[in-house]
Amino acid sequence: MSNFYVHFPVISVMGLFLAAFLVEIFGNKNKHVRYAISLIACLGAAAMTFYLIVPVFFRGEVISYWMGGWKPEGGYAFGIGYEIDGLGLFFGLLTALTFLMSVLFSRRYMERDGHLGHYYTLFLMLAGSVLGLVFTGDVFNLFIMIEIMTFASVALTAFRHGKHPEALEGAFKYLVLGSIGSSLFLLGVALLYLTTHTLNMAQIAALISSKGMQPTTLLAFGTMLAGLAVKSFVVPFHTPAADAYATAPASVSTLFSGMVNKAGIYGIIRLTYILFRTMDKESLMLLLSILGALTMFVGVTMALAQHDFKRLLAFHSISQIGYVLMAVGLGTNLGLYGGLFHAMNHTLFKGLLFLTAGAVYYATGTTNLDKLGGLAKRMPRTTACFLVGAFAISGIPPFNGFASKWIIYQAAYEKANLSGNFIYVIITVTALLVSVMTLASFIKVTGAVFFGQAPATLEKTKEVPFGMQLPMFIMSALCIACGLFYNQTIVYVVNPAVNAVTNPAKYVDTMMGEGYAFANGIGPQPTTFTSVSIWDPVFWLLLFVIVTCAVTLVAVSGARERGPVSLPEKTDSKHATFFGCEESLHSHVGGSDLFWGFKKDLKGYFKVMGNLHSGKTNDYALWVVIGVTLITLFTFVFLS
Amino acid sequence: MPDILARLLDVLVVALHVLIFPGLLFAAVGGLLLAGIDRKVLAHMQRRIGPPIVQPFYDFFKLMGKETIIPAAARPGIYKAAPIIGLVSLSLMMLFFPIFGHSAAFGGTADLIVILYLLTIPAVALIIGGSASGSPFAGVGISREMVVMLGYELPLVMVLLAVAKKVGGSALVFSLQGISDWQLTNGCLLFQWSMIPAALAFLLIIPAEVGTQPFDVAEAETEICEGPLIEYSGAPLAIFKLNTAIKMFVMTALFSVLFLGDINLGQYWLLGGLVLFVISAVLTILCMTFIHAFTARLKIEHLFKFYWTVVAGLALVSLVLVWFGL
Amino acid sequence: MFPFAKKALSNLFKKPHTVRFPEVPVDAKPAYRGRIVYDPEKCVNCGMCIKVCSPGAITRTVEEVEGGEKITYDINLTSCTFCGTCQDFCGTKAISLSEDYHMVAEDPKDLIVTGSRIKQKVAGRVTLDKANCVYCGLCARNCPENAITVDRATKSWTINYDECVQCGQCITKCPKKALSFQEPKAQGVIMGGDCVFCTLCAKKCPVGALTVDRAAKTWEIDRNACIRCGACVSGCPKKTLSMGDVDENTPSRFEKAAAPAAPAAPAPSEPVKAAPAAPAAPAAPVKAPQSDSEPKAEHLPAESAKAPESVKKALPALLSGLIPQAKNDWDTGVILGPDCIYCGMCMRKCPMEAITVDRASKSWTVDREKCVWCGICVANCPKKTLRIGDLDGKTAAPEAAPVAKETVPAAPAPKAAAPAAEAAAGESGVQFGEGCIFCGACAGACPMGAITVDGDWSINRDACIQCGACVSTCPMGVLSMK
Amino acid sequence: MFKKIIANSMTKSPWIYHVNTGSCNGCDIELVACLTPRYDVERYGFKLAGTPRHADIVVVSGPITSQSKDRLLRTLEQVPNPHCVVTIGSCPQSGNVFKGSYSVEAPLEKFCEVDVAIAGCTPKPEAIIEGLYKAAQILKKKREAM
Amino acid sequence: MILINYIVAICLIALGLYVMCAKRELIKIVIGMGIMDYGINMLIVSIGFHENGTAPIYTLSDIINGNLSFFVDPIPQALTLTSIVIGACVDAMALSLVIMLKRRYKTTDADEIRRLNG
Repeated sequence: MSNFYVHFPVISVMGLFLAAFLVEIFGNKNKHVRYAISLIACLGAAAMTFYLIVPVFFRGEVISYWMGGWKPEGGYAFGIGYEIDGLGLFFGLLTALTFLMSVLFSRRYMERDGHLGHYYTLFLMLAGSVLGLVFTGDVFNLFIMIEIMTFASVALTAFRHGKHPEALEGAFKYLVLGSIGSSLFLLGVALLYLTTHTLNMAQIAALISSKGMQPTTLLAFGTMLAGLAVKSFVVPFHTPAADAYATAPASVSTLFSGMVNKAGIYGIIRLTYILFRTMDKESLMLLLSILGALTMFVGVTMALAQHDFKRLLAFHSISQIGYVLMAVGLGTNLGLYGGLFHAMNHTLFKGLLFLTAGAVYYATGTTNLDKLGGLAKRMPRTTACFLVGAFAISGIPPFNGFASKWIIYQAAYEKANLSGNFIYVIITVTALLVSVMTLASFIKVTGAVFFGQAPATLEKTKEVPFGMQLPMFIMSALCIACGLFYNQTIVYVVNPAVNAVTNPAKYVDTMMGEGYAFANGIGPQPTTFTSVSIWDPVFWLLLFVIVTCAVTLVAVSGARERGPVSLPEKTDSKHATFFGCEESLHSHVGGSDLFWGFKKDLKGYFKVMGNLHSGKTNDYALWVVIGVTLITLFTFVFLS
Repeated sequence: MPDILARLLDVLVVALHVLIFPGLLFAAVGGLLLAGIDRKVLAHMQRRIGPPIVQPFYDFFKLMGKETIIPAAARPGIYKAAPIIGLVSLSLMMLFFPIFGHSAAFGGTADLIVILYLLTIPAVALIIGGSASGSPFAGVGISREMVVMLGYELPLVMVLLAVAKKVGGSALVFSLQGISDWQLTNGCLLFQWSMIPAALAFLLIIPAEVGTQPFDVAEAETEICEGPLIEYSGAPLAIFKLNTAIKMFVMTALFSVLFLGDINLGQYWLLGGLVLFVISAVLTILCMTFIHAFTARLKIEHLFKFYWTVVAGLALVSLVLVWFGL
Repeated sequence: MFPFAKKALSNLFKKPHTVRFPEVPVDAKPAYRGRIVYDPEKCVNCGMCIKVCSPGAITRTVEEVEGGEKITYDINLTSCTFCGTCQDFCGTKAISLSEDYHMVAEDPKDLIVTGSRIKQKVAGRVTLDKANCVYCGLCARNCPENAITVDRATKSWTINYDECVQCGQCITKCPKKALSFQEPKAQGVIMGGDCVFCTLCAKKCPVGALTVDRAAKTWEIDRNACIRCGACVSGCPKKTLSMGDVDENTPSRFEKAAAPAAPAAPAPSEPVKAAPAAPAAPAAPVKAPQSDSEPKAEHLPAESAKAPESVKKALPALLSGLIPQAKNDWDTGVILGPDCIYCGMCMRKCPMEAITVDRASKSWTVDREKCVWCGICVANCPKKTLRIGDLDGKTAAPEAAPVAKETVPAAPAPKAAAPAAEAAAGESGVQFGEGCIFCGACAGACPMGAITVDGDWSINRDACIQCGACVSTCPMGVLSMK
Repeated sequence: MFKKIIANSMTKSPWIYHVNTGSCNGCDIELVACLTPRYDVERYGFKLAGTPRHADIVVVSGPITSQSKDRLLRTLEQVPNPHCVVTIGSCPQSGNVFKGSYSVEAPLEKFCEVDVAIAGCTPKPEAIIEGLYKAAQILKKKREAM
Repeated sequence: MILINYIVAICLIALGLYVMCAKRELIKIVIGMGIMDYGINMLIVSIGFHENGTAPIYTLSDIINGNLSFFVDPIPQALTLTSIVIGACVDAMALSLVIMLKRRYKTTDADEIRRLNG
């Protein structure tokens, strides 16, 4: 059996769902049983997904799988098909990595909660649904996976409602807005079915290509795009994300930012590049880029105003999704490279950051920036991991965030140059500025949580157990590795995905038979990754050389001649912090007090944004309705 | 075997670049001298004699000889590593500058953006080191440093984009070598009238980047006891001071490369280039000193407003002009 | 902003303002108050500088060396305010402030300006020759210690030797050369002449230097044994002993040969006339010197010590006529009035145990031999019936007893009525009112021990003699007599 | 070589940290006067530092009031070695006119070693410059002894 | 007939959205979600509808005889069924959340359930 791996996608998805039920049945009593089931399911699914790298990435195959062997008959696909191309597997890998890390983290992180059987059930359902979402080749199946995903996400968000009643609120908002999004997607599916009479994505792509865009198709595109935008929390729809991410357990927040977010992005890419192939339209590029730029700006400025660790991270998630959307929306190869690479990096560093937030919560019981401080001495490993994540998300070389952001800037400016549209220049400037603001915001977290003086309540804080450190270490290592060897990462991981996106013909042909795509007017347009690189790894090697040399220089000059180093043996006034007043009057500069001048100058803006994020479900629903209407109208007016 | 030898030679040459010529040593000496010139000229503008030009060297060596006290609230590792991270990124930055006809040690297609990011690292190092020391003054200092960074980053990005557009035309040039080459044939960018606002904006950015007078809110020693540096002493402090000096050098070098360009000097490239570079660097630093001499420290909110209105406005004017082909 | 910019640019081409100080020495401006210079040779050790120095930067140490005292002045520049007051006040210009401002030292001891000289010992104390004094007051004005007080109006000159530093300024400044150093006189007890030979002084003397013979009416002091403690002076009931300067002329023996009553009259009045410096006198008498010259400004004790000698000769004849001779030798004594209740308080208080009171027989007797008419019994008599007066033959002795006895029957009468009164409207005698704090003072005062205070106040009416001692003792005024 | 350079640099760039322990501000003004263009101690590398951690010379003025004593001692401990303590004016040496007050703790020698004492009330800027210069030489000696 | 179906479906969707935006009562918001779902379900069913179509059920003889009449598209019906089930699940979930919210917040007024804001 040479191609036994064609069953892997289905097995991994079904295995996760099956494990979900098994946990519910057998795992409610014994914690070892339920964790074993969960871990085995996750490991198995992840292993199978990772195995697919070999055929899909290395050999360039597209795997198709028909449920029950219902192959297309007479050019019409009746059955439900699974199809894994480079794009699907790319997001599948991110998903697998995320839930693997999260399940490792959950073991110790969730140990203090009750009802863990339900937790792992929902967890596995969420993992399975996202994996199914990216592997499926059927548009209605996609909808169902979205619904399961929403369902599981909402339940997981509200999981800690006992300790945090706000979790219920966040879950409810998420549910209401999410259901609007999925309903819209369903509406789009229905309309699509009306014109094409099929649900298979490959066939839909081919038929739309051959029939051209009709008004119904356009409407379907608009609603589906809006629905997926709601799912990926693009700006007018971002409000539930902040609430849900902030209130869910950190392991679940990791899942949200690592795969639930990405599922929406995956949907948008699939929709625009393959299903409708509308990315050649300048207006759509503008729409997506502007949406992306808006998302990243609003996200980062809102993050600056936050004083809860996880809520701040949630807004950063939104902001980084803006980067991805903006880059993907540029419609250029470089943009795709940047966007997909950044999506991957975002999964890594934002997952890492949420894990550190979880570790901080585990150790201290709070995520309020004003109550935290001075954890660096007490949780050194968590601090190190957090710093890696913070530097990565801020785009500091040599971490991975820098590489992807740099490609995005280049893509944006190149796009501006090519199109001659000044809006892209503004977008580029925004992107660069947002990067600095991200840095600023993480400096705030660094200063407020890990450095500074520890409040008296946190004196006895201890480092989290190794079971929680391990996923953080893995994520940190990946962050650094992807930054140092970003060239290889792009070539071996991102490039196949980009090739898949830009080569829909292969996707269609694999599913519907050779020549089907060409017959319907989808030509092959494969691309390769070219001329992006400026640095090769030798350069980074050099950096290490310099670091070593600099350190050596300092050490050599200091061996005898340099002044002595006085380490604090114990607390005495020589090593005490210098301040001009009494100890009782001394205060730690809290998270809310940072960026005072910035906030003062932009207080009008922050006031408006604060009022817009009112927390009322009705307001948020209104935002969604307005956003959806605008997107639909825009597509209808400008794409026809 | 010869392959390995050649590789080894490459590494040696690179190490030479990194440590001696455009890298660490050159930048350190140049930066400290520039800082000395700055202090001397400033003193004369205030009608006093001022320190000797080599004063920053004395300061550096003295600090190296002092005891290093690591405060109890700090993590020794981060506390000691922070200045070195800044130093490394700064000396790395020097490798990108094509200095007096000597082509850049590392050229690339988009090194401007790399420089943009590398420029933030010393500030980040300062912030990390400062917040590691756990002082409330440092907390205020890093908050201000961050706002200053937010302030100047927007105009800086716009200036760089304008330069790239001006030089590249339809094909963007984000490489310093390319900008330098363009100026060889087309004359200095400073004399392109559409670039004058950008040059002005850049000149106003330098003091904030280096942290001198009207924009030294982050390290206001009379107000918040040197902000992030408050707990630093001895060798780490010396390296931070060195970082400031090198940053001065890097910023002036960047200005010279971006706006003052290069002149084809034929066979006298080495000497003539050196003279040109020194003249342009000193001129740039004089502008900075001049601003320093007659201004008082701004408040942080005024500073931010200034950068996002006046300086960003200047840069935007230039960007728009360039965009419309002027 | 632009004017500043212009200034900055133009400054660049101007010469710096800077004073190149360490290379080019800079002198202080004239009249700069810098390092203090002290010339010990000019110094007269008057201490004026120490007195005027507000931060107390100047200290003086005096060492005994051969041939005099080594006087060292330390002017601590690290404590100095450089106000220059010492310079201004120094009469001899021994201290002056230079224009040297280089007062920098690694060791703060380098910043102490020191100077010393050896001063020859001066014998004696400043003494005034009153004959020459014109009371100009120059000495007082020049005294660094303000030890001299001169009042021109009353022509008084006093000196406080505690303050005097023997600087000699007054002597050099005196225009009439009336001042000089003189050896002081020794101190001792001086008898005033009002002695009644009660022997209290002898009893009080801790060293037994006094001898009093009541019989022979002699008082004698052993000056060698006397330690000048003053116990006798404070114990003298007649306040006739005092401390003062003594020399070999001062008598150490006193006899009753002189009329004892005589000094009483002239002694207080004479100094007032002779020495108008009365206001200064109370403070001065103990140590005031006795000058050899005429003590025009002398003090009361000195005068009174002198007085007996003159009176001794002049007054006996006069007085012998005035005082009738009693059958014993005594012409003065305690006289009992009619109100005696024989409480015995006088007996208990009498220092000489001269009085005997017998309640049972209602007799009051005084031994005139023992009585010194000190008056203590008079002061303590609750009925105020005793007095001190001249004795004539009748009042001389226990003859008073019958009078007292006569009064006795008066007492039983109310005493007999007491039970009835107690039953009806409260007993007569001591009445207990509101406000008692039960301090127990009345119990202590009662000569009969009739009152008991023990959380409650009770009186034994049978024992009470209604003397009223408790009433006068009561601090709260709650007791009354009825 | 480094050792020599560092030791020489000690005299060339002493940074001053100024502590006012209840001074009348006379000495403080004169110290600031040293930094003005007229005296310009920056010629010799003197510079006012903002925190004791950067300081080489701690300049104390004022009579060490009991309120400021603990703060002064804490500050002095935080100065990295080698460092010098210089007193300006009479107050920290003796308490001057405040001597004997219930709230004055002078002299400073009770609490720490004083390297250079500058007398005067207040000293002339020239005297302060002399004193600081002397302190810089002591700094070098201390560094060589390290 | 079909047109009316579409109009009603669109009206239901619009009504559902309106209820979600305008009504502050949480239960009503959940009802709005339901109404929107029903509108979409109606649309899907209408898509598959053909006038005079029969049910897509054939016996073997029908196929052999070629007696294949015009039938209604069965797939939208299957979709509708699935969608209804999912909608019911979501509504149940939402209602359970409302119950918990009522228990913890003591209100079901959306204006007062806004602890997460800004």
